[in-house]
Amino acid sequence: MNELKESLFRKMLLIRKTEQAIDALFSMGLLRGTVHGCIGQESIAVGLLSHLDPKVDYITGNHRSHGHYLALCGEPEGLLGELMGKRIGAVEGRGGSQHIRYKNFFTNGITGGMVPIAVGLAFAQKKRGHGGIVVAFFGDGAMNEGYVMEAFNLASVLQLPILFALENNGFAMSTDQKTTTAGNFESRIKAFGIEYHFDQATNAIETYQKCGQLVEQVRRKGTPLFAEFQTHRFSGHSKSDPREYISEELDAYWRTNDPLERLGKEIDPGKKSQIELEVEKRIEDAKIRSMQSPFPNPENEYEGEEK
Amino acid sequence: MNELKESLFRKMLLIRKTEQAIDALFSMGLLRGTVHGCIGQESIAVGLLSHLDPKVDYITGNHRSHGHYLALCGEPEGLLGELMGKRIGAVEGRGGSQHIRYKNFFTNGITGGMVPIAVGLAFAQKKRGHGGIVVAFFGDGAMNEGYVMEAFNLASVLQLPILFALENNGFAMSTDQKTTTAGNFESRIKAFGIEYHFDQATNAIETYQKCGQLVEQVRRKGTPLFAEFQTHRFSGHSKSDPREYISEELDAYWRTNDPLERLGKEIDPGKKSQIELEVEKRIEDAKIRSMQSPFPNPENEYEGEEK
Amino acid sequence: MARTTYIENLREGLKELLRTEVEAFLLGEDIAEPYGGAFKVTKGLSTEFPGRVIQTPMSEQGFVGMGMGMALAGMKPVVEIMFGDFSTLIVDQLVNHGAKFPWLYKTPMHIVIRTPMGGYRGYAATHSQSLERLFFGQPNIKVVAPSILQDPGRLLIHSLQQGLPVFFVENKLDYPRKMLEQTKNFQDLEIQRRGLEFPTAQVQVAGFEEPDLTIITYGGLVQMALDLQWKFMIEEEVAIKVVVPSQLSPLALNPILGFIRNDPQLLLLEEGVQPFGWTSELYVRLKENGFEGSVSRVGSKPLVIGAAQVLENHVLPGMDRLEETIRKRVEKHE
Amino acid sequence: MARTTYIENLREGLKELLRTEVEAFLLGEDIAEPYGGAFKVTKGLSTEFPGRVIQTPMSEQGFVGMGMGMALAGMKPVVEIMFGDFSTLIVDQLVNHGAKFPWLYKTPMHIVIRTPMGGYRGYAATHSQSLERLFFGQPNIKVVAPSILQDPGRLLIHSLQQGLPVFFVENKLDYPRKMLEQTKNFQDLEIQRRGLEFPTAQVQVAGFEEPDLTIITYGGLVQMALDLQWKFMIEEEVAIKVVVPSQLSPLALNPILGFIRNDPQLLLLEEGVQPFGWTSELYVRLKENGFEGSVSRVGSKPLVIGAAQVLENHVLPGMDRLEETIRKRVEKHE
Ligand SMILES: Cc1ncc(C[n+]2csc(CCOP(=O)(O)OP(=O)(O)O)c2C)c(N)n1
Ligand SMILES: Cc1ncc(C[n+]2csc(CCOP(=O)(O)OP(=O)(O)O)c2C)c(N)n1
Ligand SMILES: [Mg+2]
Ligand SMILES: [Mg+2]
Repeated sequence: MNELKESLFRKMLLIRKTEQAIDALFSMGLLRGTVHGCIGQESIAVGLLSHLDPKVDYITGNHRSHGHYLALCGEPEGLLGELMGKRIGAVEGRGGSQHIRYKNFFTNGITGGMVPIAVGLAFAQKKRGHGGIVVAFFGDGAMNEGYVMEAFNLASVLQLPILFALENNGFAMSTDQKTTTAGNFESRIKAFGIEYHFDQATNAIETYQKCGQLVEQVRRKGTPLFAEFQTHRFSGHSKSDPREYISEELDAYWRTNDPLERLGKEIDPGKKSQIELEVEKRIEDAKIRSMQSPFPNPENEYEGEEK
Repeated sequence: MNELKESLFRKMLLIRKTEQAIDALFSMGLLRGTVHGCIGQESIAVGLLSHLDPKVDYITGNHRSHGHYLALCGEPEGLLGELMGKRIGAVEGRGGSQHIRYKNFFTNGITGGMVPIAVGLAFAQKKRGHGGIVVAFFGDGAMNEGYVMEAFNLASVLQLPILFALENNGFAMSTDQKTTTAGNFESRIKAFGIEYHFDQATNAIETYQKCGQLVEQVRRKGTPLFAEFQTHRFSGHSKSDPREYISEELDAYWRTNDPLERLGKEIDPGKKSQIELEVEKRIEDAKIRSMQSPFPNPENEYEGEEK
Repeated sequence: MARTTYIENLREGLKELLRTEVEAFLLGEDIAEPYGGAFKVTKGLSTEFPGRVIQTPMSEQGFVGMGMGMALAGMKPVVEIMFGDFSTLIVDQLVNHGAKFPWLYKTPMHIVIRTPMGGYRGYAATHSQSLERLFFGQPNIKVVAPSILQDPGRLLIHSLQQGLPVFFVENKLDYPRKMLEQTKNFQDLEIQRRGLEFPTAQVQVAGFEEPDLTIITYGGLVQMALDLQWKFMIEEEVAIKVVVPSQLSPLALNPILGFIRNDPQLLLLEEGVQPFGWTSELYVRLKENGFEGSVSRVGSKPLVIGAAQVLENHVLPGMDRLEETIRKRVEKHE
Repeated sequence: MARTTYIENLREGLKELLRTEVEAFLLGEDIAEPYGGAFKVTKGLSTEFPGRVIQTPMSEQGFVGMGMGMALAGMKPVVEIMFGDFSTLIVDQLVNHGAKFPWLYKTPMHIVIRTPMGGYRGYAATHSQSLERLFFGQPNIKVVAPSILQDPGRLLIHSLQQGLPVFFVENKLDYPRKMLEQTKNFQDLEIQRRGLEFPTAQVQVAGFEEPDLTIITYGGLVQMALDLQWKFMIEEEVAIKVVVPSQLSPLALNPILGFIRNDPQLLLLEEGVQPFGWTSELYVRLKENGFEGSVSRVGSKPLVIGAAQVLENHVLPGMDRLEETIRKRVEKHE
């Protein structure tokens, strides 16, 4: 159990510290474009993806997928390098923050747009019958996109091995989910005949364990499941968002219930410091390697593309 | 009550006989394009629209809207003329079967596409506060279109005066609804926080009365309602569809439960024959007037359009 | 694929795909038995290939997205959109997803979206358009159009091997038509082709090889062009050459240039709305590449397509208007 | 609307609308306080005009359809699509609904869909495109683009009076820019305008009225064209004329022709992908209308827009490449 805690803590910390490093790089004017940080939501990416194998399973992410990426591959230079537009980046600077691939993990910038894609991936998994499943991550905002609802119906009708993972941080950008979302997610999902699960994602170990059961069930039965994770985003929606729409109370609740903080308290202090040091170092190292990495050569990157 | 029965019967019969006339005209090669007949579903159009005023209320239809049109205006030449591409047609031959307007009633050919439009119309009704409401007709196939689901959410969030009228004939074209539709409509609708009602549309009087209550409630409360009408389409999906996908049992059930036939039995036979005669004559007359009507002049119809 | 009609030829192509590609699937609305598709293209296939024909809910975005996911997993889906007019619903999945993946993720995407475009059948405003324009020029999307001159079946098979999404433009009027080689005029025609997977074809009437005018068109209007060619030959001894590319975008210019470089005058013809159409780009590319003859374009007027035949005729390109145009140009030139 | 910056000017137009049109409403994602829109265009408006700014769920098709319904009821909605790239999601409601209603139902549709297009900010593949092309040539849709030369606020107000859906193309880089008359170079420029509601503007440097080359462009690239104009004037005494239409489709050719008819050579410039773009149609129309000078086009390459600056620069038109092109053409011409 201690080992598990340390392992989860290490992965979550890597995500948070990398996000913080990214924020710092932005402030220094070293990054272009924009990013969507996932500080506060790390336990979901880690808790769920620790049960998957991106060589066998498919995973789709969204605009807020730094955590998913790091939970899967643990290589901050893939992310930092990508944001710097360097060859060391996950897709060699082609995609930036929102358009990333790592093995069978794919992200794109259209909110919810990857959910129908995930259904197609799940169709392939089912037909091939190699035991692989699909996990599709998305946020509460995406729940109101029609094509996402179409995807739920398709997955249910075709009975595909897919776990829909809703990271509900209560907001789509600045929009309070309650002001734009009629009814509730649980009944919407059940209305498509899909089994629904809920996790108040404040306890990383619990989240991890629940996810293990869900993944196992999808793998075993080959049919769709839906998991809603109630979470909180301490990051701004994107860089330079002052988060005016989030109340002090809400932040306070989640500060005391931050899964990373809570998990940290359960780890031997010496071990914890050691992990922190190692993670810091890993990121420092990644930063340097990213800075040293060359820019992609457009002629090469686009070779043969003008068909 | 007798008067009501006769009035409903007359309207329903006008629809059925007009649809039959259209089928005949097609067989004779006198019509181009295609049509989607509504034989079997007449009681819904009549039962619901008898409570509306197309000068005050808005109504949106779909590809299968001949019945809605006739229930509202009672003028078969508007329809026959339209199908013949004549000036006497509802929109002077511009739209044909699927693209019709009569006062505040609008149809278009994209399945479910008018449902978000209806939400916008309902927004206007609410803001203007003149007591008008909106009725949006659509079929079971449309229920799986994402934009239709988005429309449900919007109507509920904004609490708009709209009655969603689902004419569930069990099939989208040849597709058995059960094979493509996960869960059920009732729970889908309730999941958006919208009140749901059901009517097994076999008894025209009951349908009419239920509709009256629903319309009254939307008008009074100004909030959305959903009504599912279980019905049956004796017409082919479109002209020349042999309906191979519909079982003999299903047809048989609905033949004995055909609302028009049933209603006819409750009417004084003499009166019934008289209505039948009048309706036949009305349609004959409409046919002749439509044939005599000139074709539109393209120069006029498109004048000033090439902006 | 020497089946008599266009639709049979196309169906034969689908069958060959399903036979030879174990991971080819067909997706779409009402494509399984007993309906076999609104235009019957997939008739019989769900019985012949159990489990390979997926009849979908009415969720165009959803099932096209699903197709994209299958392709991303390395499968080979062929997705039918019942009417080309509904392509409006799938632009996001094509442009922002399928077309982005091959380069972003460095992975081929083998997927074809096939759909019938076109008017002349009185289906009116939302069932008669030629909307392939939505995908012209979009990076990493290929737009392909078969015709009675270019095996739809063969083109479809090639389309599924491109590694990027192909938008495959069929035509409603073409389905029942005979493939050109099955027609009675065929023996009097001289046909040449350039290009392998998506050939450009040239048709001339034997004995009339010095064209007075050359029509470049594609898809469903090929028939009209050939009718004009025949008519002018018979009635006025005017020689019309007809040139028909099958890859619309990216425009494959060289084969066209090869056929027409020395022709005196061109008529570029498309069914889509004329401004900002396929012929606009073709015109520019011809001029940029030094074509010096006169060039004119004919397409639909930028108007809503009316239901009544007189209205439809007013909007869509028709024999009458074309005859007049051609006559004027040929006279002027003489 | 003499506000200093483009965004202020635009916001002023929205305010005037909300003040003067009782049935004008704004719809879109995150457009209310405290966010005021992803690009802050609607900042403050939900407070100043309570009940008139409708912050929507993430349902682009749904709320654009809702806007169409409002317009059908005679209201005057202005709908924001957060990034122009998401226009892919609303093609059906625009093309198959809004654009069909005015003619089918004989009713004006007063509605504007406004959205920021364009790249150069490192937002990568799905947040950098110029997709106004989707609506070029579509019957009954007007495509309008303001610029630092053409009051976005005023154009917006006119757009809502057209009686047909207007797709209003803003540009991300333009928002913080000063309107041209607020810039220090302004006094040295000679500006002429033709056209009332959607004017075409011509900019020349005083004393350099005989153009060596004329750039025709629109929207966000106007700044680049003006920078080139200034640079060539200062560094090489080369006279560049810049001509900027604001109604992109249907193409309003006459005002353009009026400005450029006797110019020796034209460079047509757009940020969208070049093949099948705005400049393709413009090229053809100029030639069809007898323009005899040489014409060339520059646009984006038909490639996915990469995130890294070097990749983005490779795809989008940039100062360097343009300078080179212009230098070559001006030399050749001398
Ligand atoms: C189709 C589409 N609409 C709008 C956007 C702009 N956008 C990006 S993220 C976002 C909010 C998404 O909210 P949610 O799904 O809850 O995810 P979260 O950001 O909270 O993780 C918006 C509006 C987009 N990228 N795609
Ligand atoms: C977006 C769209 N997809 C497909 C079609 C083709 N189509 C027309 S009606 C129809 C079936 C509609 O079924 P349903 O909604 O149940 O209505 P019904 O025909 O049963 O009255 C289909 C597939 C269409 N018109 N629009
Ligand atoms: Mg959220
Ligand atoms: Mg139905």
